[in-house]
Amino acid sequence: MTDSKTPLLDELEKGPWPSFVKEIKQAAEKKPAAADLLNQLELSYKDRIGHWKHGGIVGVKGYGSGVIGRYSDRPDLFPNVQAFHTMRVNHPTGWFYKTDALRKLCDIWDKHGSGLTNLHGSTGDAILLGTTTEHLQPCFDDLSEAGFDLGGSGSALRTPSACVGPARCEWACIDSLDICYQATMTLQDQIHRPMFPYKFKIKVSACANDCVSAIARSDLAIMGTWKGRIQVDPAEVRAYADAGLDIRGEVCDLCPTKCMEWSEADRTLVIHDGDCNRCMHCLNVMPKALRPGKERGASILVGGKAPIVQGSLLSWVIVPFMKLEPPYTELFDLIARIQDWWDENGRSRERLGELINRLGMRHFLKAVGLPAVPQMVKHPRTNPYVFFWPEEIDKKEVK
Amino acid sequence: MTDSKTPLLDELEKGPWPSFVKEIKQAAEKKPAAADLLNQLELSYKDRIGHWKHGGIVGVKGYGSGVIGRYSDRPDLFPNVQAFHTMRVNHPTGWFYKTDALRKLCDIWDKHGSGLTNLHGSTGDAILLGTTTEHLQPCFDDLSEAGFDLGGSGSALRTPSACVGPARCEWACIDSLDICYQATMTLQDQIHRPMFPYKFKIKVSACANDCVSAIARSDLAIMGTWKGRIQVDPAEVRAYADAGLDIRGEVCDLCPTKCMEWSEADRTLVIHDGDCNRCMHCLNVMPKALRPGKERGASILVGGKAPIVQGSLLSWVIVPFMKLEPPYTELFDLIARIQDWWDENGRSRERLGELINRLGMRHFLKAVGLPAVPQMVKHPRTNPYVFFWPEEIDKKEVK
Amino acid sequence: MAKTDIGPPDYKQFLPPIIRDNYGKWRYHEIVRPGVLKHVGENGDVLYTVRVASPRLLSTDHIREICDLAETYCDGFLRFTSRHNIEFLLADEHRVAPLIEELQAKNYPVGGTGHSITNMVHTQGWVHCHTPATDASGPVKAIMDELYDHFTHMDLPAHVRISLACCLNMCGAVHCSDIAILGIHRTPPRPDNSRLPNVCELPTTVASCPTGAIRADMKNKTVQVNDEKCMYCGNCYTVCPAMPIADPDNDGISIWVGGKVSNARSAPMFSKLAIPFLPNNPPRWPEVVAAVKNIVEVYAAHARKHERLGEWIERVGWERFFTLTGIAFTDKHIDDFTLATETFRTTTQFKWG
Amino acid sequence: MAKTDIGPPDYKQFLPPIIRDNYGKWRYHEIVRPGVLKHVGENGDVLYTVRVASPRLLSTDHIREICDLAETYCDGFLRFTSRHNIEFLLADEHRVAPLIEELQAKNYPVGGTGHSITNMVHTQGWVHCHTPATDASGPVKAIMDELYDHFTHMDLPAHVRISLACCLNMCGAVHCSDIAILGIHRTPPRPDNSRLPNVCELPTTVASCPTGAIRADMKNKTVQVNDEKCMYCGNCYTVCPAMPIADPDNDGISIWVGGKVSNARSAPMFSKLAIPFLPNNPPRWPEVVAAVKNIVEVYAAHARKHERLGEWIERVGWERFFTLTGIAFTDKHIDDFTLATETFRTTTQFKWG
Amino acid sequence: MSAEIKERVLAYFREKSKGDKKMFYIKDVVKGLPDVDRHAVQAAVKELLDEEVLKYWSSGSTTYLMLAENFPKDA
Ligand code: SRM
Ligand code: SRM
Ligand code: SRM
Ligand code: SRM
Ligand code: SF4
Ligand code: SF4
Ligand code: SF4
Ligand code: SF4
Ligand code: SF4
Ligand code: SF4
Ligand code: SF4
Ligand code: SF4
Repeated sequence: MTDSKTPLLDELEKGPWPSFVKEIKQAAEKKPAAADLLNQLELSYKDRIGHWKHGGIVGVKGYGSGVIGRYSDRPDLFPNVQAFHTMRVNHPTGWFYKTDALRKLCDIWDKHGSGLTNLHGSTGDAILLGTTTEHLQPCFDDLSEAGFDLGGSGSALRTPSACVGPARCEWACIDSLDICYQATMTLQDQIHRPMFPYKFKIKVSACANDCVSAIARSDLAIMGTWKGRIQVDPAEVRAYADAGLDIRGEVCDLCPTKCMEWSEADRTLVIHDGDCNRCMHCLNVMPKALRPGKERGASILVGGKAPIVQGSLLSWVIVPFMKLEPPYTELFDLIARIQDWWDENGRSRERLGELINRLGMRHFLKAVGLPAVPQMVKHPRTNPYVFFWPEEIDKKEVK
Repeated sequence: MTDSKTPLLDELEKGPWPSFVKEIKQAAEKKPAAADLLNQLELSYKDRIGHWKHGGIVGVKGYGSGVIGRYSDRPDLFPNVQAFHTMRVNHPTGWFYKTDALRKLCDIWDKHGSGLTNLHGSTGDAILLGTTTEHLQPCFDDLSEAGFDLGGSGSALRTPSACVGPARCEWACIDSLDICYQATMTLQDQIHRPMFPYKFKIKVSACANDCVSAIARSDLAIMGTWKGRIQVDPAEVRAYADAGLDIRGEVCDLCPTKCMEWSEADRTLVIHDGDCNRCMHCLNVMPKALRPGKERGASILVGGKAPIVQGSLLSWVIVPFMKLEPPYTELFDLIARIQDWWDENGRSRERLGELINRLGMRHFLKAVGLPAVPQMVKHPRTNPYVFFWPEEIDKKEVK
Repeated sequence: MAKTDIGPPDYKQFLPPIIRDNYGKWRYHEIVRPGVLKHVGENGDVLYTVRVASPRLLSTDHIREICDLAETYCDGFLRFTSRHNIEFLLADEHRVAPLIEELQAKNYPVGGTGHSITNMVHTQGWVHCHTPATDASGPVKAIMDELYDHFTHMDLPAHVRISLACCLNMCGAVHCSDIAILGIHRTPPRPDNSRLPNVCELPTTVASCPTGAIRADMKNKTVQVNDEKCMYCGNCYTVCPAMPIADPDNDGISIWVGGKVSNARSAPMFSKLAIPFLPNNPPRWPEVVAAVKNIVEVYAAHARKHERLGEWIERVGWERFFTLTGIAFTDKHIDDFTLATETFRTTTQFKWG
Repeated sequence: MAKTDIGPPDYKQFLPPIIRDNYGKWRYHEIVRPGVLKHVGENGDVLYTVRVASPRLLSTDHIREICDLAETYCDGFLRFTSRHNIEFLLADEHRVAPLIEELQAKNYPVGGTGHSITNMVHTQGWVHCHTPATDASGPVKAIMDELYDHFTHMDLPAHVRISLACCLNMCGAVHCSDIAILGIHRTPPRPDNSRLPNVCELPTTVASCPTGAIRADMKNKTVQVNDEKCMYCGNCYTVCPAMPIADPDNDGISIWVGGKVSNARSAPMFSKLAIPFLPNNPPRWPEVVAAVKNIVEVYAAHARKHERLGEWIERVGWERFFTLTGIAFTDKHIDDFTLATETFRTTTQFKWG
Repeated sequence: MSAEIKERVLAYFREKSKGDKKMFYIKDVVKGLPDVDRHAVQAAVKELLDEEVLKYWSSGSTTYLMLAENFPKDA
């Protein structure tokens, strides 16, 4: 151990959590690039600073995205990572794999790249971590052959993602996987040929638990919900109570709208559904007893993003409820109108949320043809700086 | 009625609420200015528009404030209100009067003005409504003679005001009246000789019920509060319960921190004072049983204002607790430091709150010498745009 | 020469003896009946306060009548409240009933305490100011006539504080009222290019605009207004008289709800837009009166005891507020000023209506 | 030539038969033990999911090992989660225990379900990005080693989601995490006047600055940074490589708490600043690890069941959070960006600590 | 029609690339042809990209367009 060339990183092989250092070392056994990555990383650990230069690169032929260029700032020391680009491979929706497909990915990456990956990137892509410029096109060709395609990067639609939804979740109010997959397939051009002012992200969660963080991490969030009454199975409610669940304390008292009443005497649960805001809490605690209502659809929200430039935004409700059934025409039409308005009015590097903020929600709503509804706001405005449309004003000439 | 010259205003003599039209008519019996005010107002009611021109006038000799100039835009029709200035008379703290003083004010105003007043203006002054330029100085002389002085206007300290406090309220935690009076007397110069970037308002409420709206309507709000335990008289608590008060429902459940427990069995009330945020609700409902804790003082807040220019602000906590006993040196020193910083850095027509917002709370706190404490915020910042002071940075030269 | 800087008369000389004796030593109070407070001192002393409404705009003769009353029943001691009511202060319980009798005979409304609607804080309007978008005293009178019974009865879930300001300067401090009546303009100012160069400072005028709608036209020493960016606040007119903004056909009243000042239970809150525009319809502003009444009634029917208007709305949700009141929600309710994003709904937690 | 725009493989071909059969027809689930989910279909079918931790940065050989496991126990079906864990999908209950046995033998942590600490969403750091203020994988490894037992045990009041982003771009989307680790710079960028004119666009560079700290120096075709206005966000460097900002001695980590994404009970919330700066101390960032652990422990000791970190803090108050954790409150915790005033305390409702 | 737009797009790039600046946002290009519909400009640009007359250049976060001849070797 004492004569290791990576004494600092070696420390991170210890401990119970799986070690990324072990992964790099494993790849380094076969791949010089991985070995130089390890060495350069050790230098970063010593220097407490990154050693990558600003990237910048073309995509593969015909594409403008899917590749992140990266170059070492010490190619003298680490020639095998002089160029170390990543390829973003669009993951299969829901991150489902059969091993044969995964093995194909591995084989391709052993052939063309460093043998290192991220499963997955935080937008959802399968990240193939580190290759040279020459290998980009051949690697893409092999990927395409194997049935894979690249995801988004740059001023493009980014790889959409979806929660596991109806595949394995009892709460799915929409088919998150199908919606995501259809969007991905329909919007291929937007993913691969960046023509937008900036990035655009779409995420689909099939209920308000939001297991893909759609509300926080996408410009357009599609989130399953329902109308009507929560389906209650009174016998199962009692079964939970019998099993020791404190229904008043753990369910009713934590209901944000306080619309539930548990009567210990009758052992019945009453839900005033008109007050329920479908937060999911009671269903989460008693999945066997409570199920979403029968009329299902999605709320559509826009504007979520990380802080750069004007501060983080959580997405905003713009459509409280939309039925979502294939071919999702209403949804895709709306997305098209939204993107078109953003494309026309957005400045370079201006996300949708920032644009709406700059021009005003009323302009956005008018342009995309949505009515103003109270569900769009936490509360109405507090400042009196109200604009009126010219047509709302009494036209008589003011002298 | 049919041949009244003021058919529209006459409508406002009807109905049970006291009528301002009657007041104007009453004054009009003696005063031509009041008569013309009535007539001009009738025209406004007809035209649906005001008929006053932008004023602007010097105050009385030696003063820069206390008078609001006003001119009719139809002096042709209403010559007696060609000039119709108001004088703002600093009210006796707490708006207490003995009738002899009030009668003196009336006599003076019958002598010099329209015979109309506002008791009081919404900053708190006794407003003498409508006189001519010539009468300003003589009127002031008479007021001074009678023991009255003018209040603030323009870029000055405005007339401070205080809730009735210890004079008639069991909850007063500070002597709102004395503090207000001392501030008014000490800061006479600031009231009368505008030297500030803009207006500055001080209001004092002796508890968090805030009966003078200090938190919403003053640049510097002084609000009484206490430390330690709420004083509970268990017998009186029980008496309220006996009298039918639903202590759990009306008190405990509405306590914002849920720090109260009422045991129906023991008929006792337990308060977890460490969690109490001194909102006043329980004391309001059971004044006979609960009283503020014994260690009393004030929270100091700054920045409140109406919307022009950047939106309304409610005041912000800058000192959670300050003991306030005559001569209030700590308070007046702090006010001086605050005003000095604002005076030095504020732009013209920039209120204190707007300045703090523009330069950052950390600069304000540093300048006035206050430590940052969590009580100052609803929650810590959410954006990562954190400034560090140069002295916090490792000085090693960065190459 | 007159003495300057003497300040207001020392309030202590105006305190009735019972207050001096019990200053800072009150033990509790009760509301004996609407408009009548009974404060009990630690030593058992009892002070009665009788509160009556005032139009605030008072003639000297009327003030003298009030003085007469105070002298007859209160040894000449009285006060005004922070909401312009008059309070008669009595140490002698036996004079309370006779005072009230005379007040009622003279049509002074007695009330405004506890869970009632007290006097409206308001402003100058067409009576004295140069920037109003509506009158102040007129709408106040019309509204309070209609809500009169809520002044004289404590029949509401909690205090309801109604205020009025005749323009966006908000001298009535309507920004934190249960119900706020706010005069608004709806057309941009019209720079008077002939007067403007003489009476206005260009930089100040340009800086006065919250939305940056004003551009200096250096050549002509005047300014230009970008109508699309103007939201008619009138601040430019405050600063520059040559930019009149009043417009009889388009000025009017907006209604705001759910603000509060006290820290009781919930923290202070701003008022929020309920109705963007109602016409100026003097002398009695029927649309405004009806709108305010509707809000009060819906609130009274649905809120729980001690729940201020804004607290009730917070609990049931704004979507419910609009449904129950029948008020239309429009794009104008959605903020588009600098802190707008803070008001957008960033959760799927909402109700259907 | 290779086909373009084929999109990802159709996920349906990767769904195990039991999922195809029960697609959209699941009835409920149970967490059988930490890391093991049991989903029951309307028809009574039962699907087991075994969740294991992953370092996310995976070598192809390791992936092949995972494939081996999936083939042995799951007919080759597996998935990854939105937080980078691996999920083995089993239709056959009898293979669950053997799978877990082999996983444990191979040191795969089984857990991350329910009221546990699951995998950390994180980013590239020094492994691949050009703007990081800290590493990503290293701190994650160090923190998760320490919190390991909370991954394998569901012993917390509620879910705790920890994320890491190595710079303010926040690819780790730490802005809504229970606990967020965020790399920060603390010194302004240093424009390289020789390179800048060639590699950067002046207008874009100037516009990139959130605080307006960058001024174009047209004459020299470069830019100047006003150090007093710069808060080191690094956005200019993203846009203009000739403005390096990394600084070994002053870069480091800030810690944020109380964010959440789900709408369960409370609405989604942003994370708030807890600790403005901790040094970059590789390889194991002991200060950061200790700080995170402290927050988790204080939370675990005080929160109620189902109460997320942010919900707990909201209930007890931020002043109490700082007291209980012993974290120092500084002027840096007070916002000074565009929405700052919204975060100032506009009520006297607060606790002493 | 589309050929004409392509020609003008190309002319735009040639003209604007004379100085130090070689990379442009699609928005710049659209602004450069104010009389042409935005979508038509985008379509023309895509065709030019397919023909490899233009090339994308991406920083990963942001995408630019440039003449193929100006595309940097590696940097
Ligand atoms: C690879 C990845 C991090 C990871 O390790 O998982 C990543 C890596 C980069 N991101 Fe990201 N972002 C990644 C997901 C995100 C996310 C999370 C998400 O999509 O859910 C966010 C926050 C959500 C959002 O978009 O707001 C995110 C917000 C940013 C931002 C800030 C954008 C903003 O509007 O605030 C930038 C900066 C920029 O675009 O200039 C950025 C920029 C970058 C760049 C391209 C660096 C740059 O400044 O040009 C990074 C390249 C790193 C490298 O060398 O590989 N990345 N980036 C993620 C993409 C992998 C994938 O495709 O699956
Ligand atoms: C008389 C009074 C209204 C009333 O009928 O009660 C009043 C009347 C005027 N106010 Fe006010 N303000 C009055 C209390 C207020 C209050 C309430 C308060 O002080 O508690 C406010 C809101 C609190 C605040 O200060 O933020 C208030 C906020 C304004 C503003 C907006 C200031 C801001 O920073 O947003 C202006 C506009 C300005 O200063 O340019 C203003 C300006 C004016 C002017 C001077 C008009 C102008 O634009 O120059 C008005 C003169 C009217 C006249 O002709 O008499 N007045 N003004 C109040 C003063 C009486 C008194 O001295 O007692
Ligand atoms: C006389 C006056 C103070 C003064 O110096 O003039 C006053 C006096 C009292 N107030 Fe007040 N308040 C007075 C204006 C206010 C204001 C300011 C305002 O409305 O502009 C507020 C803040 C209003 C707001 O939140 O928007 C105010 C919020 C309170 C509260 C808190 C109410 C709440 O639940 O939110 C109480 C407590 C209570 O009544 O239970 C209170 C309680 C009281 C008590 C009971 C205090 C006491 O023990 O003597 C007094 C009699 C109240 C009553 O009317 O039933 N007072 N009180 C003011 C009378 C105004 C009027 O004529 O109606
Ligand atoms: C597998 C996964 C979805 C996917 O498509 O990959 C998933 C799956 C489930 N989630 Fe989730 N959630 C997943 C990420 C998330 C996220 C996103 C994130 O953390 O980045 C969230 C939002 C987190 C937040 O609020 O910050 C999320 C918020 C929830 C909640 C709400 C928790 C709450 O009380 O706030 C539930 C309900 C519950 O567990 O009671 C839930 C419940 C579930 C259930 C029980 C749904 C079901 O019936 O099958 C699944 C098992 C949960 C478990 O781990 O105990 N899931 N879940 C993700 C697993 C991530 C991991 O590896 O740990
Ligand atoms: S978001 Fe809802 S439907 Fe989707 S996996 Fe999570 S809990 Fe299930
Ligand atoms: S979903 Fe949420 S709001 Fe609706 S009843 Fe259940 S806990 Fe209450
Ligand atoms: S603010 Fe408090 S102390 Fe002052 S009068 Fe009102 S209730 Fe009493
Ligand atoms: S003062 Fe308010 S917070 Fe304190 S115990 Fe009473 S009701 Fe609760
Ligand atoms: S609110 Fe406006 S119009 Fe009314 S008095 Fe104040 S400044 Fe004048
Ligand atoms: S009215 Fe207000 S918004 Fe319009 S130009 Fe004047 S200052 Fe600007
Ligand atoms: S968070 Fe910053 S440093 Fe980390 S990967 Fe994203 S852009 Fe790069
Ligand atoms: S680091 Fe951020 S704040 Fe500093 S100059 Fe660059 S963009 Fe501006």
